[in-house]
Amino acid sequence: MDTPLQPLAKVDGEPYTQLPHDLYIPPDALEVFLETFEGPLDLLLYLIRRQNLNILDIPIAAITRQYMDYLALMQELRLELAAEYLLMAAWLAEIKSRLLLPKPAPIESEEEDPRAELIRRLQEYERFQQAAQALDALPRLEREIFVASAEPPHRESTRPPPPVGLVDLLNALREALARAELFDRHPIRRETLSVRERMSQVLERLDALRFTAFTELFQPEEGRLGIVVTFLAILELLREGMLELVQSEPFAPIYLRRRG
Amino acid sequence: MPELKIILEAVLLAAGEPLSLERLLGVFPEAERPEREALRAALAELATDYTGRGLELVEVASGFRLGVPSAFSSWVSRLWEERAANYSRALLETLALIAYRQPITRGEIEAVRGVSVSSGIMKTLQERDWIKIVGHREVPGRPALYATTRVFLDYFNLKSLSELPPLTAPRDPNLVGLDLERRITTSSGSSTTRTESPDD
Amino acid sequence: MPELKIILEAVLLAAGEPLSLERLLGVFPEAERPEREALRAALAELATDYTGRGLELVEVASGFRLGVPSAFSSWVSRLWEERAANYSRALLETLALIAYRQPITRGEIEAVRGVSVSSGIMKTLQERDWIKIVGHREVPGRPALYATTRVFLDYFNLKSLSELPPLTAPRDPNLVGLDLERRITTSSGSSTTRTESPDD
Repeated sequence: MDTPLQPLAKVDGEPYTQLPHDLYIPPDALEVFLETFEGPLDLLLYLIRRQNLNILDIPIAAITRQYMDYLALMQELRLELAAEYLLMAAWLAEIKSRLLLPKPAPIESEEEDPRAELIRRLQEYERFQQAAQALDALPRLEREIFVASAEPPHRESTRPPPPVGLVDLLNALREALARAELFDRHPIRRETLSVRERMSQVLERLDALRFTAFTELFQPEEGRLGIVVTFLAILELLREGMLELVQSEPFAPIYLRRRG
Repeated sequence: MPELKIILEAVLLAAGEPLSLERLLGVFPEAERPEREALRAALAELATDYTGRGLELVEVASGFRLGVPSAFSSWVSRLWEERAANYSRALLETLALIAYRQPITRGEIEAVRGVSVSSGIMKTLQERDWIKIVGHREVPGRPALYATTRVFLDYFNLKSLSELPPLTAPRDPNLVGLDLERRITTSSGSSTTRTESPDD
Repeated sequence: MPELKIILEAVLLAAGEPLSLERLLGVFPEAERPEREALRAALAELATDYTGRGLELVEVASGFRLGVPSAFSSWVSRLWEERAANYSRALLETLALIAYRQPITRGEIEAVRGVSVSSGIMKTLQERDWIKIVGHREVPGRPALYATTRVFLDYFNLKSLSELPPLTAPRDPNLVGLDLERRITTSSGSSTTRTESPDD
């Protein structure tokens, strides 16, 4: 793959499209070039490609030397050398030294080739360099393809009626009723009937010996409120164990008497 | 090389704004630049091509422009339709009271809600065809009695009013309102609901 | 009423952006709403109508869009001075990693590229609405996980990520064996798998 770096620079007015094979390039021309590397992996890939080498078969010693030369050059040019470049230099040196070590004993032969990790990373990075190029080559909006549009006609202002859910309806009613309750309560009036008072009245009417029909305790002329209060009074008396309630069978009349 | 009118079509579609004759000429490299007359003729051809289609070529002050004919405005407008605003609480409460308590007069609705019901709300509900007047209460003033319509049932996917979700009673059934009061004493149906209330 | 495909043509041209089937259906009042199948058929007809014309119907990630085919780009691009943005290698590599390896953290991008990713690039990609944060990796620091968006696909005329150009395989699947060297006799298959995808 050709790096999209060309033309590299102009040296004495001469455009350089190819790096000279030896490393010596006039420093000011190189500066532009070196700054365009995307990092140590990019630089290494460049060095490998420049010599038409197979990534799988990089001569570590030679590549390391070239890398170091470039680094030295970059330092000479006082380029801001990112830590990543120096880290890579250290790594290359380490690989080189491990390759120089005596042949491993059979037992240790499971050990990876020291270059394996470097090669893996170079290959992985190369794949994404290619992917980036492929992506860039895709037709894209505003470059090869354009959205086709035509002036929209004058708009009619349409506004759809709001949607309503059944639950909304139910909630609205609940709220209205709850408020109605507040409204009705607000007129302050003396409570005409208190449950306590009615409890006493009920007890008065009941006998400890004789049963009284449940229905007799209610006075229709008192209205709903009266009936409710009487009912509550009876419940309260039952709860307090002051009444006894009898019903012979389901739906049969209910009778009450006072507990002795 | 594509036909002249086709290139012009592509350029006008991509531009999305009116293009003067000069700008149209400018998209051709000098060697291939057509005569103004040829350009005009091609544009006229294009205009004819668009008969019966969803676009038209219009000449405006600043040049030529492709547009969507106004005949399509109802469909196009719906593309950007504003999201429906929500109904006010007042409207929903009114509708709910009519649904659950029909037939009901406006005065009765007001009695429960504690505030007057605006004419706008009643109008909106009638325009949406959700409520209608079904009669008049025989009291002084003969107020209209409102009820919900079939459209209302259809909208809420109900076969009949009996499918409305049951309303659990407020704490004190005594206080629900005039209309309710009247019913409770007569019908047992609504008081059944009342007894479900756990608070009593 | 105009033919269905003509209405769609008008709507798509007026929209100037991809429209999903749902949005297309939405431009018809309920009573006149076509079936999805009829809509699809009309769209297919439209696409055929455009053969040899200056526009084409494309299905991208967010729906259907009318576009000017790339065959016309030389004329169209002369409309504007240098409008096409060129992106740096660093940006494209970062975008490629996010596209092919999503969801991916910034650290993982940096691990492949061997250099740190500038904040400017991430910001540009996010501002263009091409990438977004889709979550966080549950490791110390909870780094953000990036993924591409529909806008990214739309921009590159793609319907889904599967339409991205295939990622080239590493040149030699057995690379770590380094048989070439014959220095080491083992074939360590385990490390081969590592090269496939660090995210799996």
